[in-house]
Amino acid sequence: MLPNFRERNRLIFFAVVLFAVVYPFVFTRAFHQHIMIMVFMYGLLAIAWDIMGGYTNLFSFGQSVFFGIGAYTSTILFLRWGISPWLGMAAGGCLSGLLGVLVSYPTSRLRGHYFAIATLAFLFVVQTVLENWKFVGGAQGLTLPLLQQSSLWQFQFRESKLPYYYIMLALLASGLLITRGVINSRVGYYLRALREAPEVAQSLGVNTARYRLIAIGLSAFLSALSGTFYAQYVLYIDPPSVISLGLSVEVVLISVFGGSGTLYGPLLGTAILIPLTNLIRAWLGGAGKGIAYMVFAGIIILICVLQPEGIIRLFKGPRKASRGYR
Amino acid sequence: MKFLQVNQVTKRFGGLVANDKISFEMSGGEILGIVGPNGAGKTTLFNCISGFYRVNSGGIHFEGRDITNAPPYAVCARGVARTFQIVQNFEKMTLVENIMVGAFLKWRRKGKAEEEALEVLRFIDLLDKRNVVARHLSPPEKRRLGLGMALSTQPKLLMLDETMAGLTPVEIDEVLDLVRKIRATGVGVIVIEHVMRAVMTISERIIVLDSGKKIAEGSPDEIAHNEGVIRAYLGRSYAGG
Amino acid sequence: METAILILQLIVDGLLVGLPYALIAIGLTLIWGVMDIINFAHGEFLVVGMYVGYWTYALLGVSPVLSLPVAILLLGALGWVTYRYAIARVLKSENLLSQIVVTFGVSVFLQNLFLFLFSGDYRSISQEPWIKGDLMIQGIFLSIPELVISMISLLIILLMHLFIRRTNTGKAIVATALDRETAQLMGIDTDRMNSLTFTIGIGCLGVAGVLLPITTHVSPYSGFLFGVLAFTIVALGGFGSIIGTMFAGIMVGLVQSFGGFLVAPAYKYLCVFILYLLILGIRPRGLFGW
Amino acid sequence: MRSRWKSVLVGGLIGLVSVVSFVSPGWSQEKVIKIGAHLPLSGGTAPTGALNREGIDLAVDIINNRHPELTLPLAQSEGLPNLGGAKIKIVYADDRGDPNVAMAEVERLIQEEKVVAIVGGWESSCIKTGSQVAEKFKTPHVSGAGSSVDLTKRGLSYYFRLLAHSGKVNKAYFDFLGDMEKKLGKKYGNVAIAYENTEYGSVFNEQYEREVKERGYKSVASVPFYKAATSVTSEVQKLKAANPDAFFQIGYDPDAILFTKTMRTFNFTPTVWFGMAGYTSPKYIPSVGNDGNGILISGWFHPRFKKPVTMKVGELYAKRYGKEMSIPVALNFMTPIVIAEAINRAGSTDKEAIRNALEKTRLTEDQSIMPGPGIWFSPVQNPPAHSHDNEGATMLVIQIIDKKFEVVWPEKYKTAELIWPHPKWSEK
Repeated sequence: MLPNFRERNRLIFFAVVLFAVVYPFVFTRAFHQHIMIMVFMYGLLAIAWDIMGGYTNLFSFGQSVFFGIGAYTSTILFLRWGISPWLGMAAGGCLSGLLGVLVSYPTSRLRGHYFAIATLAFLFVVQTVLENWKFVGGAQGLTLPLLQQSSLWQFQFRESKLPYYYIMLALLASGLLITRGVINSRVGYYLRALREAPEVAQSLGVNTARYRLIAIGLSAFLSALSGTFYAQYVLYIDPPSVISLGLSVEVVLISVFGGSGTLYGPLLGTAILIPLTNLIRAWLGGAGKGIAYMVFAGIIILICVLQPEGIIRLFKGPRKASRGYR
Repeated sequence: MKFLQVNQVTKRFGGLVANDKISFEMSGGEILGIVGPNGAGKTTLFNCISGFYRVNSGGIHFEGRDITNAPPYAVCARGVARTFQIVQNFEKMTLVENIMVGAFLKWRRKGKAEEEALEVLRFIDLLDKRNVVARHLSPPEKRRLGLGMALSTQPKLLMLDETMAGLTPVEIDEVLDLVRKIRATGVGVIVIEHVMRAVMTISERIIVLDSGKKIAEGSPDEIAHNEGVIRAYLGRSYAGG
Repeated sequence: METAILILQLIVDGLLVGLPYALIAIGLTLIWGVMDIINFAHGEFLVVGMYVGYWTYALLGVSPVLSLPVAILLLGALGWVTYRYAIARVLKSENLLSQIVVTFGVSVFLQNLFLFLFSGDYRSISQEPWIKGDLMIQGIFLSIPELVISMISLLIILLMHLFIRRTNTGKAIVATALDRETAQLMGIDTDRMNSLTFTIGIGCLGVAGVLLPITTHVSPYSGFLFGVLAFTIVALGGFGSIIGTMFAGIMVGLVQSFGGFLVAPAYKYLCVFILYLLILGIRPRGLFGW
Repeated sequence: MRSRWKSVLVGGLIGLVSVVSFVSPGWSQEKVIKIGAHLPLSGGTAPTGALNREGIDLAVDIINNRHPELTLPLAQSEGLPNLGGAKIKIVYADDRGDPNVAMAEVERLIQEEKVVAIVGGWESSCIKTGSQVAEKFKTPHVSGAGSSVDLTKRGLSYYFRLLAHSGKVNKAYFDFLGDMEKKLGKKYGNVAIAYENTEYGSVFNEQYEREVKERGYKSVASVPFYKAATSVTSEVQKLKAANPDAFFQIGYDPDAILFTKTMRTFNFTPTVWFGMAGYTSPKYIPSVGNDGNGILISGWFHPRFKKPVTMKVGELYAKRYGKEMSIPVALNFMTPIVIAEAINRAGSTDKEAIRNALEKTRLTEDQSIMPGPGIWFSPVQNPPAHSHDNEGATMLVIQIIDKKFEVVWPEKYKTAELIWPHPKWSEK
């Protein structure tokens, strides 16, 4: 039974990649392209969150802080010193990773809900500081100037969304490959080990504190990439829209809905939820009073109660291993 | 220099003194048994050596290097591996993955680590269940897996915490053979055990602990006839006769 | 003399803010202590109480105090239903993430249900018939509604403390919180304890909820800030300890009041969260937790 | 059995997603000119969004049908005469008061609904992203709200604003204060401000600080506060300790109400109390009752201010919605009229033609319900000068007297006598 199960997965994987590449030529309408770009952006965020939440049980609400640091770093470097957003993206990633590690070090020893609440407090602190820090535009936010013509180096395109589409797709793909590489390497095994039984892992030579920080650093780095993309895509960032609990929580929902602690779970979650919310908002939003989000929440509760492991488990098929012990 | 030197190790939990100035030494490749009634401080001593507890006073040296209060992963990296009294494996991972976590200490690449892991599984006779998820193992198999995980870090000293508890006589003999096989590869072993028959047959030397103090040390025969030991185990009245 | 009054005023402000915070956090501390579940919908359940209080005033023209029993029963029932149909099933799955997400789903659902039923309006009780007016004692300014709410909060907290410490059910709840397996061995039906804790925990939100619209406004989004503050108070006070939560609530109130005045009003909540992060670094188990 | 049921659920979910995304709402093509409007129809400012919508609907009714008694453009005719009586149709989109939702919704209106122009937006941050997208797709965007100066300082060529920006709002306050100081021969030197810590509030504060510096006042306290805070006790304590002569408070109705209640508790009474935004919302006076008396508001509009066309439109609104016209209704009311007039003058629905027509718009005082000499736009200039800002926009100073809004300044439009200084809490 085992071999064709892996065949089926590879087939699905290629079908998805093909669909993603061809999609903008089939759906030429900007609104549909916008939805897919959001799917990719949230996809990268969900994967990044899952490295911490799914693989290391460090459930965090801080994802939008890393996203925000990415957005703000590249924007300020571009506005104040004219540095290309690409370099800004890299710098934002490293800064976000560094900050993630520095701040998480004391709190990463904490378990479960303590760590979650600490990240909530951390999110609130960063948002309040940004709102009152004039250098970064304070509450007024930062507006990126509209360039006259598109330019890759300045990361801004006027006519169509295609460049944005493929850049975000590339970022998502690289995020996926990096994560897959890490998960299947020594680090991945150590993370899964320290998730289940930290003491046992320590007794086998795993420096649990260091590997938690590696997971946090990587997660922060990938989230910052999405942040820079968002800044260049919307050309206006202010604290509430970039560093908000709403964004953090949306990422958590997507990842858990799809199935956390797996590689493709978060992606599946994004592929279902992001189009759904956008369509419901476009369809009912105009007339409805937030019905869209009520439907969204209802589905989440249903999924949690029916399928606590997340949707992806539905497609995993029978348990990989046979039951050795009767 | 000595293989393992433990001198004047003291560990207090608030008022309770779990280990009171315990000292002993080990030369390489030896099987040392540690026995004593419940609450004598055996597992505490284990946790002090393996870095899970911080020692209040005294020192621990392994192969001449000071490992007092070193973090557990550093102690393991030095070559001191341990199993746990309450067996804990990585439930959601397969057997080979469980062993690989330890193997990664010596071999960075995934391929080499997997190879070594399969080797260890053959050694502990669980190779056929390599892709089984640890949760589905029987208790004795889980304990053997625990042993395998400790072995996979290629230790020079292996500390076994009640590996024989709750096993049938046949299973106990299997474990004893395993320990002898390990000993044959030059690895030093410390065994904490309640099953007197097992510890008596396997150990070359035995230390007896009672309420935190070392009350006796010697060969299994000396210990069996030692006044203090009997009193500690069987209570005041018996010792009189 | 001037600064003495000012300090006294800030202390009073801190208490008047801190005690209601503590009352809100009581339910959370019990639920968290007993079931190890983050109840993300805690803020939204409070908003249910606030709307009950507001609509009693707006539709019937009477003081929300009259709606106290209704609010407590309604919220208790809501808590029981949430536990029975959502939490209990997810608890069995031991999947930490689903346990967190399910209460979060409830919070988003409730928020948008309020929006659908009552629109995004900010509503507050302006002409409260009974509890109104202000006091001035030796230079200290007090608003009577805030005073009344704080006193009621204190009363309920002490009642809860006695319930937990003195009654059998209370002790059973504590036992379940301390060690679920042993509690089961002692013949305690831990599932009933769970649903009881949820019912009581959410029920006592009714008390705070009903009275709050007198001093502040209620909107579908009011739950967020109260929720986050309650999390912090419980994490600071240590899980499951009623008295610990009370002191933590008062401390948060004082930090908000002094921080707001001495540092800057914009940073009043910031001071609370920075304090929390500092204490967490030193004593992860919280100040009074058991 | 259970797992089969679950895959059916998910299959159904994916099916729903794919079907829905291809069905695009297309209406039959009778003579209709579609204009898009993005407003906060859900979220925190939903009630104000709904009021905006009522104003726009009323304006469209006036354009599409004959209203001989009104001097507004296109009121006499049915629809747009130069385009064969084509009717205006508004397509609403809910931006939830969230800038990046506004961006997506405006794009959807332009690309999907194929609207020829965009009106609306309430929060400055939503208008900022909405107008940026409109600029990208070369679609005229006319906003009646959004007082932040930044909106017209970006040199955009497709964005037009009717509202006097917060620079003019502040100027009106200080002009009024200057008049009072001359009339009473007293100096109110110490000023303080409490502003909502958002884009709207901090831009307002910047203008305020510039006016204070230029006119030589002394700012004794500047207190940003957390929007929709649960309590403003420490804010009021800080302000009371500073003891200002003139106090400015900028924030939406929840904070306006909270500040009023807390100031009453701590018996804090500045000589002059200026309020913004929240104080004009219909929720404010019912919530605070007499406590609001004496507050001065720099308003863009007042339903009963002495202008014939405004009074008549006020009656029309009252007949249709059964309540008095409020500021959120009036602000975006003129936007569809300005666009329709431009389209009619351009004689075409080509976006570029509409843009050029808007640049040459010249409405007289009687052709607009807003105060001031009429509506015409400054040319596109590079920042910091303002592009497409309504030069004709002026402010009124309104005071809450006996729980009603009365115009007290400028003298020309006065509807009641000014109360001075701000009454003690005991007297209210």
